[in-house]
Amino acid sequence: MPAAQSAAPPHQRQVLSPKVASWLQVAPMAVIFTLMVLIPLAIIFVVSFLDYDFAQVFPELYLGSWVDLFTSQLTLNLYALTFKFVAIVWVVTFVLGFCIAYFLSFHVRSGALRLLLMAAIAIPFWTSGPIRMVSWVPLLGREGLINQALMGLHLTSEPVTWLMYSEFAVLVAYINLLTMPMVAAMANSMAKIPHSVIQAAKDAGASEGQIIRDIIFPLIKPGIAIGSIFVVTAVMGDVFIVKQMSGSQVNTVGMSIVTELNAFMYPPAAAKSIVLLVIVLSIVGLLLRFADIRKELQK
Amino acid sequence: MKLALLKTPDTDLKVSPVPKDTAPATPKLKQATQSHRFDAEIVSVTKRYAPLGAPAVDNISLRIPRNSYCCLLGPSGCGKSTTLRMLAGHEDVSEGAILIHDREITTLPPVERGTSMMFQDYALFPHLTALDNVAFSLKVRGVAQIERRAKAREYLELVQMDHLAERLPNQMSGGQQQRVALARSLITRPKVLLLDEPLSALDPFLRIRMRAELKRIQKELGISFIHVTHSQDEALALADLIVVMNDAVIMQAAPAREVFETPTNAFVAKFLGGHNVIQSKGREVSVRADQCHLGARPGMNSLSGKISMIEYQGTNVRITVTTAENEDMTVLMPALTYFDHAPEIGETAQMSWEASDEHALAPM
Amino acid sequence: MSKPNPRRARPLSFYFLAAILSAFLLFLYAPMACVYILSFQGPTGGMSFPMQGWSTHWFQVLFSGDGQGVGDIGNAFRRSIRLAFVVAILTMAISLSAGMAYRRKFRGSNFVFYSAITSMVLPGIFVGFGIALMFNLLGWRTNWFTSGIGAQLTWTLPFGLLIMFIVLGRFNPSYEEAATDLGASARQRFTQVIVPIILPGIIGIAMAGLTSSYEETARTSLNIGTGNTMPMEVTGLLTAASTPVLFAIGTITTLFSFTLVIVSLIVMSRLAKRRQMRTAA
Amino acid sequence: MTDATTTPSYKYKSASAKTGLSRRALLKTGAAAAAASALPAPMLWAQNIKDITITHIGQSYSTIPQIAEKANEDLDFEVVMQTAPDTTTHVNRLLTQPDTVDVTDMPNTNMKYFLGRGVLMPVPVSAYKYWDQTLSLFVDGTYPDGTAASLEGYAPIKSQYWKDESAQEFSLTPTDYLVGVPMYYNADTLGIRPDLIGRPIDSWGELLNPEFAGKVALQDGVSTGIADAAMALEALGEVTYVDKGNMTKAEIDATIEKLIEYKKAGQFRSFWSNFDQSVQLMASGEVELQSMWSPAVTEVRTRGIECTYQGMKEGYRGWYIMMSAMNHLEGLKRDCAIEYMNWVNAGWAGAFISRQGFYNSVPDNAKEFMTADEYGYWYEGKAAQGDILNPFGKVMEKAGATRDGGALWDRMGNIGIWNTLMDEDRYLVRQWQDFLSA
Repeated sequence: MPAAQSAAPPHQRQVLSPKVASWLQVAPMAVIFTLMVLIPLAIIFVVSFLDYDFAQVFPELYLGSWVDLFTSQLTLNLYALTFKFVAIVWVVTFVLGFCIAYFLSFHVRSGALRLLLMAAIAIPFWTSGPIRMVSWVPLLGREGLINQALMGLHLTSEPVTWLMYSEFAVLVAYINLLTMPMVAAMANSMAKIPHSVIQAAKDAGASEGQIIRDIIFPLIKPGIAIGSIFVVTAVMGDVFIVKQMSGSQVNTVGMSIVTELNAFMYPPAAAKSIVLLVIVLSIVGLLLRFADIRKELQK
Repeated sequence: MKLALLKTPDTDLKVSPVPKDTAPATPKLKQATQSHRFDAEIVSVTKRYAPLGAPAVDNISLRIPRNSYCCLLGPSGCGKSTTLRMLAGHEDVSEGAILIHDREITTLPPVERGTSMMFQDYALFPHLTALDNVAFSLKVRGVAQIERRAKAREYLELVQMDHLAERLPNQMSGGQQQRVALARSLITRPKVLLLDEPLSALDPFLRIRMRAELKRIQKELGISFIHVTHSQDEALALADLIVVMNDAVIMQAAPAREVFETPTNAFVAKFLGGHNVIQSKGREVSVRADQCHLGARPGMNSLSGKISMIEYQGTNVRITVTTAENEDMTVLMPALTYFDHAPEIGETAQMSWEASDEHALAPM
Repeated sequence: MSKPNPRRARPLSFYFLAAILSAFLLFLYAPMACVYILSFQGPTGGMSFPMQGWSTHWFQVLFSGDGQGVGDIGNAFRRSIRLAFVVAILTMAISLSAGMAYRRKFRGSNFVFYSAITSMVLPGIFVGFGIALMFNLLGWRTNWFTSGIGAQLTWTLPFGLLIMFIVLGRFNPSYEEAATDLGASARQRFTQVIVPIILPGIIGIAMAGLTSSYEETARTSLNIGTGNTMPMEVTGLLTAASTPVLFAIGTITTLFSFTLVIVSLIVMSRLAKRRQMRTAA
Repeated sequence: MTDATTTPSYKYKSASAKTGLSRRALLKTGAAAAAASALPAPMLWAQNIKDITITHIGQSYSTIPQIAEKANEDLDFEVVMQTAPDTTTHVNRLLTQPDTVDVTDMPNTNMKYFLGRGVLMPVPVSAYKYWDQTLSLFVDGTYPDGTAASLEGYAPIKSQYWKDESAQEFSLTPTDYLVGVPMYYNADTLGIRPDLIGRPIDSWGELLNPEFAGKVALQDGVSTGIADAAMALEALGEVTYVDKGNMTKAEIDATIEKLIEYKKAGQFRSFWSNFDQSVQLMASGEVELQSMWSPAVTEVRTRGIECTYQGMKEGYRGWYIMMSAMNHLEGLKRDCAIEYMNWVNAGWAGAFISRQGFYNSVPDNAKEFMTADEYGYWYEGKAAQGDILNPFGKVMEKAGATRDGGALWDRMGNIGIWNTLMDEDRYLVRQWQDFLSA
């Protein structure tokens, strides 16, 4: 293992060829993913073509799950809503995340303050999910703080009900949760930009906007890609937030899969999962085309 | 304060011919044209990082005449880089004023100062090619692509980098990156170019080539360069005006020869090297090492000590004499003279010099 | 880096962005603050405002288990912590190793990377169900330290790998080159140069592993064997109980995570300080 | 803890039970018994049984540390309890990891998932001691007055008996093999906030009254949600059903179509999926009426918020939890599992669960462990003489209170629909998603 532990330049004596070293290093992860993800995935794939009833799957070819998936209005509705969530959440977390990361990296001058603010942004991320979810009702509910405030200020006479148990509420919770990974990924990329580069651009007469567009944005592409992967996969794979915040009243792809799994209807859930997986992997593939985060590591 | 007066530059200098396929008219890169007294002037400038802390730069004043190559020389922490950064506008001035071409620019943002800074780490934009790096400042001013690229190519030619115009920074060597950085600084047509230890990252061979190049370009453009360095060789080789700094103040600012021959105080004498600082008749004097001799000579001042080191340097031999007070004195003698006597390490020896070669130093 | 300066005014964008950050922090902490405040709800109070007096009643209930069915919180907590620590350490080691591999090009790198993304995207219940089914087909018995840890790793490792990418992306290879020039062996380069430099990142991975293991239910619940983890117990509890005890649990968990974060921050800054002192010496 | 004061001191193990079991154990563990024949039999039994652990996975109302503690006190083998976080995990666990579980309690509606799976053990009627004392509702599907109970939905009798020992099919008529031992059950209805509504509510139809648009909640989950909705739609006469607890495809289509209309009109505030959510929705004023569980209503009331739980004219929605043993059990362990199931209905645990607001299937046994006042309040619809405490000692109702809906048979005798898992579940789940997406 020691010889395998790090990348060695070619002139260094090597017990293992770099390729073998890489394989050994990645082996534990590969084994776990193969055993715990890919084999179950293969089972899921097979199951999607089988007939089913009452928590049972029969070893008979049944294409109904796939036919329904590719022909029904439901699929369109599910993906329309899911992509709507992904798009809105991505745009908002991107803009918000960029503003915050940019502010922390280039406007906050004290390193200690920057660290403190980063920690402040990261810490709620470590609070238990279910508890964070129940905490929205006292805030956004019919008798929640915001409604009390609105009515106290006589801005409304009736409580505003779309704050909670609505698509709006779902979006609020997503943005609340997923801005932090965007900030972290982008701030990390920004930290790699030497200050002299920004100074040089300023000296050249670039405005703040020009520096952002022409210098910072191209240089933080890998951070944008990683942050986007986090956000897109989290929203597309989520069932928990959408269920809690909509009061189970909206149906996304993930919700639909879970509804079927809760009814022990594995084949249609399997078919939906596979399509979802293919779509997410394609999006990630596109994001990596935009900025290959792995290439950054290879010198 | 002494001011170095330098001859004003000769007439316009034509740049090396531009390849036929770029700009139709051969441009003139000569940049300093208007009449003014000084390219840069620092008036009683003080820099404090903490309101009540010790100043990093303490009430310094300096005038840099037109078209000069000025080196800020000193040990690390002496305030030379801070001074440069204040000139560039990267650091704020706590007290005092800065003028460029006789115009006060103390609080102006970098881009409006008429200065341009070349960074120690070059600070090239890693995602842009050499050409686009150089063209950047034109781009942000909204110059059309064809025009700005043509212009950028001229400047790449000036630094002899036009053949690598399409390379990204990480595909270039350190020396090449530096030339691109230089071109990028120059394309803004600065009145004063600021260089922060520009040669420190280069190997000795490249360093010497590059320093000739810098001098050539400075003369060609007819603007002032202000160059921060801690290497006295570099300063002596390049500078029209050497500014020696220590402990936040200027020790001496004068033409290279004057600094070398008549250092104002012991620090300057020691820092520049090639001088012995001696207590002679109750005062502190400096004597150039090459004006010292080995062995007592009548009519000359002398001191005695032990030879502690002998260095052969080709043309010259450098002999260190350690006095009873444990101070090292240096005698620099032509190799031929040395081999006549060939004294050895450990021998007791006398070092002597003409009283007329003594140069009185100001107390520090 | 520019220093504070009384004369040069902050650009307008500074105030604009500072306002955005403040608004965001308010948005981030408002629901959390509700949890913390409501956990001190009086004994007759409910899960929403207004407060019916202030008390530590719900914490007492949580700790003593008196007067309320609060399930088996104590044991569930111990189980979760044990599992979380093992998973955190494994996540850290496996992600570190895999991250090092990605510093070279190798065949199969895409395979592992997309497996990680797959693992992240697949619905948790499905992964959990698939693992349970596989164990069943193979005749293995589910257990917290086999299927339980395995199932949790499918959740923590993708994050570990992505964080490693971030961490190593920032690592300046010249440090390693310098070490090589100085004659360090591969092992020495790894232990003496790379690990100390990326240590904060590695601790970050362990922290992420710890917390996401502690939180995970979808994959874990079918594969943990006998004995619920904390979130399973809380979910089970919610089918029978509804009291500010839940908020008390929230406050306690937050305190626990805060402590972890702060302790690891202190450890990191100590390490940094020690390194500074060493370099200064 | 109130148990000490409210329950008579009781030692469960009668001498007869002990020897009875030890004799069986001796017969079954032939070789070992022969080898140890020199020792007195009860010693051997006690020795062997000490190492046995029975793992009980179940609902959060029955897998409570206090019950486990008492079971371990009373029984010589060890009982370990685990609360299933949700039905999905529970059923999947039993199906994919049956040998990690020994006994389990779950809603009878789940039983369909176990048909033909060979996972559950047929419990011989002879092995269960309290079958004679069990309510006829479970024994033969009749009320005490001899009339047949409602069969709409998944009535208890529909999965109470296995046809034969092979445990492959259910029987509607009594046989010698139980699918499980009846445990607890209740009649649910609409919980309402009288302070916000201000008029009597007596029909499930009010759930869909536009007057309450945006102020009602349905139960989340396909089969529970549809049952509430069907009660309401039938009450309003908008859809007619042959059996609303087991709809045809056409009935499902009609139901979903109506529900989509109501959803689009903003009738539903939220769907609740657990106790906590139902309480929070009600207590925080999000919802004014919704189908609820009895303890959830009590919980709302203990917050000082008015909440009533009266029966509707269309009847209650009934549900039923039974306890089954797993088929992998053998020998002594099988006996212990049966012994444990007997213990659960011997009274102490029944009383414990009753104090949470549910009925036990052998009320006579539970009665022994409850005070007359408690039993009067929970089972007989009488006004409480003193404060009524929950099993953890917290005051649930003040003296003078009566249970909403009255006595056991006032409530259980008027079931409009049982919780259900329809034959057309597959079709329903598919259509339900269109409803959620609408």
